[in-house]
Amino acid sequence: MAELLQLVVFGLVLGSILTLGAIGLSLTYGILKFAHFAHGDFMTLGAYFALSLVAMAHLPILLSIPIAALATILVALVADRLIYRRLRRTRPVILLIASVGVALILRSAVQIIWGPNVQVYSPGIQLPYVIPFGDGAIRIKPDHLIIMGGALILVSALHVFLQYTRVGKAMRAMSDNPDLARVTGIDTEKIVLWTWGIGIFLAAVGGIFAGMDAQLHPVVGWRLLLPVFAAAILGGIGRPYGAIAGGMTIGLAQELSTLVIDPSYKPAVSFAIMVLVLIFRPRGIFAGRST
Amino acid sequence: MIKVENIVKRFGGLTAVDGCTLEVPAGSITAVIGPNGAGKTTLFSIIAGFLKPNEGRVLMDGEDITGMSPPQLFRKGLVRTFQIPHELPRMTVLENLMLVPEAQSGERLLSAWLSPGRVRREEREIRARAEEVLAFLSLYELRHELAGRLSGGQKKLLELGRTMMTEPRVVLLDEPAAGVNRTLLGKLTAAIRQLNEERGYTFVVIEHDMDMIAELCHPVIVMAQGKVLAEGSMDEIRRDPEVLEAYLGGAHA
Amino acid sequence: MTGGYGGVDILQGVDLVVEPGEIVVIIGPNGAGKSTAMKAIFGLVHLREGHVTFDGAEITNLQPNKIVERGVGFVPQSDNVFPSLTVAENLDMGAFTRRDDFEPARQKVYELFPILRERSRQLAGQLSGGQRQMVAMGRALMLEPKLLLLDEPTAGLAPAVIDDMFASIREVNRELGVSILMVEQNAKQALRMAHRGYVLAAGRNRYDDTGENLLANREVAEMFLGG
Amino acid sequence: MDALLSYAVFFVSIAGIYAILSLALNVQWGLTGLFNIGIVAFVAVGAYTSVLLTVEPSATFDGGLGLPLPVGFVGAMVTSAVLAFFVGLITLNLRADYLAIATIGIAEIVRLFLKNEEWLTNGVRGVGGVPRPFAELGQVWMPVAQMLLVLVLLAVVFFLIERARRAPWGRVLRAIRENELTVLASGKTVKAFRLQAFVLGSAIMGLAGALWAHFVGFVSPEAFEPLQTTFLVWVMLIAGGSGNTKGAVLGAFIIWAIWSGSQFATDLLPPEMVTQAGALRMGLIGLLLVLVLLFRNEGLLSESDQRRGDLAREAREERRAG
Repeated sequence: MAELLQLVVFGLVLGSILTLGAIGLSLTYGILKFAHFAHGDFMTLGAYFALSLVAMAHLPILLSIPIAALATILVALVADRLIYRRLRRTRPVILLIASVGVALILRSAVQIIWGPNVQVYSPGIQLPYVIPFGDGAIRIKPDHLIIMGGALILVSALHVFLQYTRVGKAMRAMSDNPDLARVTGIDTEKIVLWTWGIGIFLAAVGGIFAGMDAQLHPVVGWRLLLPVFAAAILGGIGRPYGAIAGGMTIGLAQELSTLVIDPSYKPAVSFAIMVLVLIFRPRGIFAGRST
Repeated sequence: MIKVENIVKRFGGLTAVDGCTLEVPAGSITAVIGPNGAGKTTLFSIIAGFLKPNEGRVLMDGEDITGMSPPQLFRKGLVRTFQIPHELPRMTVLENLMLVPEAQSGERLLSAWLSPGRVRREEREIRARAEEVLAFLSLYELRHELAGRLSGGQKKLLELGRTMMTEPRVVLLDEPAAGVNRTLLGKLTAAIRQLNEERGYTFVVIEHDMDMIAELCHPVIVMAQGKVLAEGSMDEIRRDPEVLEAYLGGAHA
Repeated sequence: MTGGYGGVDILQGVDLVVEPGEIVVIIGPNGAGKSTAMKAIFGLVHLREGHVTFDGAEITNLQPNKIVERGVGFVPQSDNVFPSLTVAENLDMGAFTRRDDFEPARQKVYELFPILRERSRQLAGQLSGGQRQMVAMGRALMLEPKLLLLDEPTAGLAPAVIDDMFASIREVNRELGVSILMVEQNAKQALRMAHRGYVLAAGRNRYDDTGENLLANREVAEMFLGG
Repeated sequence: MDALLSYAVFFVSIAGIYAILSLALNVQWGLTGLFNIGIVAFVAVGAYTSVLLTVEPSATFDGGLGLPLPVGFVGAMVTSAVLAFFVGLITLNLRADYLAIATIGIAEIVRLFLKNEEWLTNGVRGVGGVPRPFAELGQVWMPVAQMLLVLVLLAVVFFLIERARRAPWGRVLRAIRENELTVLASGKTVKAFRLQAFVLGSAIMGLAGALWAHFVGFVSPEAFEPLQTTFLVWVMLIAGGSGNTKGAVLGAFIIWAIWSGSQFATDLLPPEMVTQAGALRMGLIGLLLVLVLLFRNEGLLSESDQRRGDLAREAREERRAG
């Protein structure tokens, strides 16, 4: 029983990270109408920006998170200005290929600047809280609490933003129907910038959390891209709320799967779920009602 | 020939076709008219297999063809055109037509690789047929032009040409005359009549050009609000007060 | 106005005038270019020749959001609400460019369409066709436009709802003083309420006259059925 | 043999294998618009299939049947084709981005499989002693013969794809890319054609994998980097001109020249930078991809150029016949 709960904890931690990635992916997909394959590498970039702040500027990690995420947004806006915006009038699939190019450039830059080796935010081992449970015990590291709590705060903040602010509502409107948004007088270019800002902010935080959960390496985000996509698809891509449910489901499924299958195939679980969704509910399990 | 029984099609909350029943006699040129939003194009898409109805059946020669895929129906001799021309813009006019004939051996990879001679012979025949069709439609001079460069009216003719590349039994024409100028229109009408009389194609035509319908079609079926409102010759239809009301939208006022 | 899509001139020299406070209806057989004319005014169809002026200023081929800012609202024929937004949020979107307090505008819309107040927290995607049409019109009214363009506001609605819709349009015109230019299939009802009407056919003006005169004109009626 | 010459032989062999891959992707993306970014999966499956069929039996793992080389090559194509068939069956009627992400997933699963199923693949240790074609010719002539083998296979693949492209088969594929509904209304089963293109392309990728494995003589899961396999091939096809068969080959040779040239350049870096060389080259690939899309998205030889050529030739034939 304790073992199961321990896996649930791990699953929720992973789910938090995936959720942050999947929300951004879903937002950019809904509003810019293309699958942003560089999303994982923006997660990586955010994680490494935070590393510099922690290791070189000796900032505490919690303070580094927002600064690193803002820096990542800047990079994304530059990529948008130089590359994506010029291709927005072409077919979405061209944007997709371009985003693969951006992904490679980012990963290359990360590796050149920070080196190819595995790194950590803080050396030494964090002592976990041990909660006795039944015949065993559940171990939770302080970082795990930060990750889950942080994700919860961000998701709530996003909810407030989307539900109650002018720009948030306009984002949902544009995701519903970009042509109507234009006719209504919404400044669509401005909404695009906001979309990048929010999507990449969440991605960067997700990347930092991934680095806190385990280690940093230049493909940390790329490796997360598949489960992040799976989460977004599961939730019905283009629907940020679905992405939350999708992220948690994939996170839990991946960790719990180790009870029945060889742990080395853990990454395949998200793929298997995604394939099942694509076959049976291509619009997503949590897509809910739509028109 | 074609029997539509009690077809219902809903899109979300909107009922586009609402219990439509009609019959297309073999060898006829049947018109389906009605105000915008009457459900004509939706009905066409259902007959041609592009949409599945929520209720009802479509019969062709007594056989239930509801829910069959467009390629299956094509093989049974039922073809359709689109209201907005669906040409292949970056392919030539000739290629647009040469695509159509079924069971081309060159469409199978193995034959394409192993029996190029046979493929070439077939291609020559198909090309000759396509050129004949283009000559018939007065598009021959444009055969090497990219289809995307044609005028709206010429694209309409190309749509019709597509149906002539097989030996169809029923052709569904969705607004063949819209956007076609007077000269081309005369040609189009003549072409439809000739195909009907000489080759025995049955036509079902959605059209708003009442003169063309009066000249060409019998019977005329009027749809409104997803149902059949009236049926008869164009003269009878014109005299039907209900039909006029439907067009002017006063029926319920 | 002359113009259309992809090089095909659907409009071939159409002239339309809407005076302040008027309801003007465009009717005509299908394919006459009515909707295209409407879209051309709103900058959604590129005009090759001709001009659109509003309050004396040239707005030909301007971006839609610039035209909205000048006080022209547009209600497209279909897909005209944001289905995953609530009714209230749909109305907010109409006021996106407004920085001032638009609560009075919202109250006016609710007075006009009381059902929207009741349903204000419901998702627009769950509304009936008639209610959606009200949301769409309400959204366009949030900017308190001087001119409202309506593209077949009664298309696909049930007969009883159509009557309500026409009543609402008249009220918008009378109570709020908004000029209205609409394309309409239900020619009779629309003409009965309109100050003036235009009949288009094949991308050209065929008749223009007061609504009553057009109603009385046999030729107009017959045009729809040819012959 | 002169070092330069032997490098040239090596260069042509590898570039030739990439050209085969680029042609394969051209069938999928260039002709049909199928977005496969899991090329590495089909290459790896082909490579491993051929290796396991042909290496001598070993004590450490069950693979290794010691069959003749041609059996390995055919086996490689069949396994990759079967894999592609199932992937295609699931994803081909969905949107392009779903196929893209599904192919990434397949690549990931193939990697995990090769790494973990030690009984079959010897795991991360890889499989050595892979039989090399023409080994009996000796150190001097073997590479030349291998190069010729690559070139002959490249020519065969080129010929087959070119013939299929010009045949009605290719016409249906282009038509599907232009407007699926028209093709449906013309009575063609769109999905079957997509599946054929996907399976054919993947089978050729499997063949290229087998060629590569027997050329190098060693396979391991780490040898199949998505970067070098998948993305390099993408850049080759896009730069060369997707949809244009000649462009696919030209792109492969040019990009391979840049890629291997960049190795010379990074070799000149000071030693402390050497570990970063791979990263620099990855950035280069990304940059090339983006630049081509921004400034020459038709590629060096565009599809429309080739179509114009086809039409001119048809017109000549027409004149000769008439």
